[in-house]
Amino acid sequence: MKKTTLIEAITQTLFEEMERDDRVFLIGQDIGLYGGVFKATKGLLDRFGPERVIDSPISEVYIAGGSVGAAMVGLRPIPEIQFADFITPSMDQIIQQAAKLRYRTGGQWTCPMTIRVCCGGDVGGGLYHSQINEQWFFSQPGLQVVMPATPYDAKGLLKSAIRGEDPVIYFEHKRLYRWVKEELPEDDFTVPIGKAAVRKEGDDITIVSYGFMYHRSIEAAQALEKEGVSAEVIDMRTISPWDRETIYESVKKTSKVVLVQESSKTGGVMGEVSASITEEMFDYLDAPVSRVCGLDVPAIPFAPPMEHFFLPNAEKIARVVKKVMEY
Amino acid sequence: MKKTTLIEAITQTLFEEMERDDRVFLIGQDIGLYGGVFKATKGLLDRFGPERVIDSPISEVYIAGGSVGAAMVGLRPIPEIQFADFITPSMDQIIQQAAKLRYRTGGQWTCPMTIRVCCGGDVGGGLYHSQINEQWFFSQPGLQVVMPATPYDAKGLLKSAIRGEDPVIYFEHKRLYRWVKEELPEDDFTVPIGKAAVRKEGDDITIVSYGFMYHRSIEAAQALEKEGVSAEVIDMRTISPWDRETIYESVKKTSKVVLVQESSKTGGVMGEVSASITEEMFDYLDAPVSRVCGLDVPAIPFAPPMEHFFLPNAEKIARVVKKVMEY
Amino acid sequence: MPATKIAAKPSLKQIGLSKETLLGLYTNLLKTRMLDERFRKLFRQGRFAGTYFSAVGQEATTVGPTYGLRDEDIIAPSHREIGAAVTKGIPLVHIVAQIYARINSPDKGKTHPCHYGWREKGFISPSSTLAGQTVTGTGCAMGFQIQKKDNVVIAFFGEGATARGGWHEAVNYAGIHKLPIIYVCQNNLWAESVPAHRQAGIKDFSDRAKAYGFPGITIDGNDVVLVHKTAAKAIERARNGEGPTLIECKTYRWYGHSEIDPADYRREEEIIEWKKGDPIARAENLLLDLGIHTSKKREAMVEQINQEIDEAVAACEKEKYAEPEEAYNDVYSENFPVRRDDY
Amino acid sequence: MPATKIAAKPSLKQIGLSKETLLGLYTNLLKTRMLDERFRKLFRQGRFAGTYFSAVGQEATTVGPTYGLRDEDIIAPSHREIGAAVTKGIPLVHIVAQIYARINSPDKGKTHPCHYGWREKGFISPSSTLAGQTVTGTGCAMGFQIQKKDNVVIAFFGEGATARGGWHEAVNYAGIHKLPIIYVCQNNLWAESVPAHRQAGIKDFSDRAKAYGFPGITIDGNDVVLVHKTAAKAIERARNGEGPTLIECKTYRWYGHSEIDPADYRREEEIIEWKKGDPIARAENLLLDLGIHTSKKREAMVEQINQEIDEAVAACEKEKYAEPEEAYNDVYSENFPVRRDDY
Ligand SMILES: Cc1ncc(C[n+]2csc(CCOP(=O)(O)OP(=O)(O)O)c2C)c(N)n1
Ligand SMILES: Cc1ncc(C[n+]2csc(CCOP(=O)(O)OP(=O)(O)O)c2C)c(N)n1
Ligand SMILES: [Mg+2]
Ligand SMILES: [Mg+2]
Repeated sequence: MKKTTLIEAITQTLFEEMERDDRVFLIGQDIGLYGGVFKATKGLLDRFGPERVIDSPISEVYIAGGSVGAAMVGLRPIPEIQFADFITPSMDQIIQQAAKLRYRTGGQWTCPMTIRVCCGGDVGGGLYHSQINEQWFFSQPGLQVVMPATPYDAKGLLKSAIRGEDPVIYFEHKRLYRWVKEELPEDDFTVPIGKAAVRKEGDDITIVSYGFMYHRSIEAAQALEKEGVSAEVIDMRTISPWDRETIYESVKKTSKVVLVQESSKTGGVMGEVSASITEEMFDYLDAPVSRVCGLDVPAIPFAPPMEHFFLPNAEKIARVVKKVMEY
Repeated sequence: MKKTTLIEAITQTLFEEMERDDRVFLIGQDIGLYGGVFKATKGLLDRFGPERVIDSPISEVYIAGGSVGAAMVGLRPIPEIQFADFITPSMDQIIQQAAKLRYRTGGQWTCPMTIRVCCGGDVGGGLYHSQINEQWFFSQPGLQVVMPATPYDAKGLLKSAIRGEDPVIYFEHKRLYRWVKEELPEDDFTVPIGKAAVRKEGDDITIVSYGFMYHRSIEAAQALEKEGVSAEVIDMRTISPWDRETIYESVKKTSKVVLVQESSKTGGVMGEVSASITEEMFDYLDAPVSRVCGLDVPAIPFAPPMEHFFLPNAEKIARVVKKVMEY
Repeated sequence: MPATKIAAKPSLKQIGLSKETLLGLYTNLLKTRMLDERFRKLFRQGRFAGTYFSAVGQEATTVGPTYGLRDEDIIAPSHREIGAAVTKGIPLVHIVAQIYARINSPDKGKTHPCHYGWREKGFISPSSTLAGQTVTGTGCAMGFQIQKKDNVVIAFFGEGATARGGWHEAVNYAGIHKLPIIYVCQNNLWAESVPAHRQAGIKDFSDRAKAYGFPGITIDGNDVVLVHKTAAKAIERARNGEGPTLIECKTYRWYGHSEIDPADYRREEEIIEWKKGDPIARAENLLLDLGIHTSKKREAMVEQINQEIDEAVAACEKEKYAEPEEAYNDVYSENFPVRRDDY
Repeated sequence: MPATKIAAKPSLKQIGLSKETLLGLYTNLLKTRMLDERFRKLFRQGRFAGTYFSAVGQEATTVGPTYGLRDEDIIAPSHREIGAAVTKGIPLVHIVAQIYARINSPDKGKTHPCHYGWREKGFISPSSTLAGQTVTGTGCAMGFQIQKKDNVVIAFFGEGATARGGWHEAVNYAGIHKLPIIYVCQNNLWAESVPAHRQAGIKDFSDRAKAYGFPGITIDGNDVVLVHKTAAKAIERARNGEGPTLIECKTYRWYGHSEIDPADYRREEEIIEWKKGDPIARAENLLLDLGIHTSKKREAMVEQINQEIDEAVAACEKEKYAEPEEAYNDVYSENFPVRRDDY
């Protein structure tokens, strides 16, 4: 059977969901005629017309906030932010409107919308085309945040997001768009929001990550296997609300944890994961919960040597795992 | 000697620094004629004129971003964001410009500016007049973030921020404006950015917090003292870059830690503090690092019973401390 | 209430509105004014928490556009739209309950006073971020357009809020797509303590529409007939797919920005001058001149409204606040419980 | 290069610019064009990483306003201002080094191609957030005003960027305070794949100035003389404290949005039509007609520029990237070391 790339899985899903539910529409820069800067929305304008595939002006505030309004009157908007670096102007609408709408109206109004955000480094994007910024949304109750690492999850999570009743930030790591491929079932399927996946079982140590870093983690785990270290690898998939149970179960088994995150260390998602593990699973821990993260610098620098230095990779992960194993 | 409130300390400092250095100027909503919605800038327009005390339009993007530009040509702007709830529109300029200016220009340009942000709950402000949102800035290298809990620190940190060479987010907790008072030295003094304060020594457990929560923590510690628990209380003062040394020293002594934070738990500053302690001080820990935080809901609700339920207080802190002590 | 007499007696035909409409507008004006003054009094008595933003003096700018809208049409308000809340038909007891933050408020006490909202009547409970609802309201209009409905949105905001970037992005978008929305700028000359000329380099805020390619018009915002007719025309345009209109209503708030603001940044004469143009008195005199109203009828109306307000206030004062645990509700849809800690 | 001949021969006096200025403008145009075409070629050869945003076809809109500025005046650019970089006097080797992200680039390779910046010449290394420098650039102008300096700022942006909220907030502020800034909108009819009429409900983007109370003017952006003279007048106004001007230059980018964009969303005829109005050829013909230029001189100039470019490219290709650890520098001032982990 034909293998589907992560970006193809996204395009397929948009087709299917727009076909299924005419409340679904897209709005974003260059998503129509151009089919998106990475071609994720290719063909959709032709199929669904300019009223459901809207090429917006360069107005990130409106792309996010206008979608909130459309959701309020019964639609299912899928706004696209072209690069996560340009989501900062949308923060006001995402944080103050989307995340708080249900709450501030006492549940009268809801905001079922899926903000697609293209993100991530290792693509030579430099300071302003490599950001993720997931931690801002992670720390905002009322929002859900997902980041698929595989085509299957890309499709399944996107369907769940579109069909759900809550605002979801759906991060698409551009490094993965065409790099990961797999066969997908013909039938309709979803992947539930809020559930992590144990991708590889192991007994000695648990490695937790998401998105691009999941792939670096599994590479590390495979290398470690040869050196006799049996690592369990968990892909969080959903960043918020995150799946404590699955991670805790693994910790019970391995008693050792390494957390991997592409974004800068300080204030990142894995800080919370680590803190929660310590708080709730202290008795099970045999070694300090350790993290491998992006550098604590303002963003991913452009020149290739600096970019690679910034990013976690399999070697760095393996080194930290071994340090923890030796603890 | 006369006691100075926290807000008076701020006003005094602005006077002194504007007197000392004519590169310093203020820009913000209602800061001139009106003297600020809490009167923090009272009298400054009269003294320094409308070119150095600028009543801005309702333009949070410009207040922050225009200040970056002014800093680039040699000034020392002190923009004010009237409520932290309204800093979301400024995020783009703070994150993409202020925090990255030095980095992206290879050090050619710097951004010495101090963004004063009025923040915090327990004042009946509801969803949109109680926010802090410090975690967003905490997770952005290139920014410095401070939050004084005392008039002395309010003055000393503000001076350091204004005189420094980096962009600083200076959080003023409105609950503390008129509540805390103390005598201040006549002479010029500063409090260094990046240094925490051990406010109360203790042997049994370390309580770490900042801002308004420092006061709730010390209340708890005093109550605990009577029950025979000797708590060391640390006021972080600077949130970024945070003072790991001081906290680690205390952990070495007490081996038990409770972290207190007003903002929602998930993704908050104390997650990082906890994770770092675990990562670097694991051997010293006798109990799980535990947190007392605001609820994981979209913001502080308005009705008084819900607001109080949201916020950590001395009783909640004491209960968690005792739980950790019994561990 | 003082009022300026109009020289020549007008006729209903000249006015171009039915008796019923004129009385409807007037009733809503009066009700809004009385409710607003009552809230001010109750706030001073410490009967509810938080703060209160009075719109006394500005009633015609919110009642005028709102009167006659359909239930499914949407109001995207800011903080000074009590007149729109009353006119759109949010039950009085909900309005009072919102101010009192009681459990019987549609928001269950979650958000702060003057943030009225009731979905049944298409009234958005606003965020406090100025022009926030200009953006989401424009999105509602985009939604109506996509759904091919002939509903409209009225987005209200102060002149100060037009300086916000989000305002620009939304209004620009509406201009491109000819969305069914009416932007009503309540220009009360001040944004808190900052005068309009420090908010923009223009005199008439309707000039902003020139940047977006749709009509902008500046009118006397204290003339409820003019406001209603101007808005009605814009609403018709919008329903017909002809796009948005920006209506700037020049008006004035009589009191402080909120009840804790002494508003001493304004000259006394300015206030006196504007009070002379009281929109309620003007409407009343018009009705008297038209012979469709009498001072006796007025007394009866006042009495009746007072009674309604008394009852609503009494009902709300008896109500409880929601239980503290209510704070955990309305975060996500059912399947996603909130993380809880037991402290 | 093709060119349209002008009927009647003009005189220097009619033009109203000195021979020196005309030659200066022309030299910068030519240099910009040649450098830009070289970068396109080098990119296709894979000689540098990232991407490249060509401004071929738009040179007059950036060279014109920049020519004659003082070193302390500031350019707040976007991504298509190679012409301003060349004209403001960033050394060629710095420009090339920036594109190559080498250690000898002023940014040490930290930010991505086409983000030129050199403080000595008042050229801001931009963020990629569109209209970002409209905001910070306006702040620079505010700084000059506070310092009572008579320097000016020129902020460049595409027509697409004017839809951004930050753009509005900045320009509105400049209007209130009459800041010394010139806003130059390079309207090249497209924002990536989206045509101008989907970016705004207006035809002339200079109409946006009407919302802010200062002059806006739309001109032929491929006529370097007109662009330079219009900008010079605006610069003088600004230096005299008379406030900002918005100049919309209608122009066209010949190639894709970036070098990886086939730009197949545009009609072939549109491209051909615009190429006929090539700003370099037009300037050249003018100079020939004025008798201050010859094709022989041109050849010499081309040769000389080519040689300069060759040298700069050779120098940069020999240079190294900064060491990986350079990533840790320039985060804070000296006293604040970055948190490091040893993985
Ligand atoms: C984004 C944002 N910034 C600041 C505030 C604080 N604030 C509340 S009302 C107000 C003045 C509003 O002026 P205007 O828009 O003219 O409305 P008015 O109060 O005059 O009705 C300000 C600054 C806010 N609510 N939102
Ligand atoms: C805030 C923001 N949103 C989106 C982008 C991605 N982007 C880069 S250039 C561009 C089009 C810009 O159009 P215009 O302003 O007309 O300039 P031009 O490219 O035509 O010179 C877009 C959408 C960006 N850089 N910044
Ligand atoms: Mg106003
Ligand atoms: Mg363009």
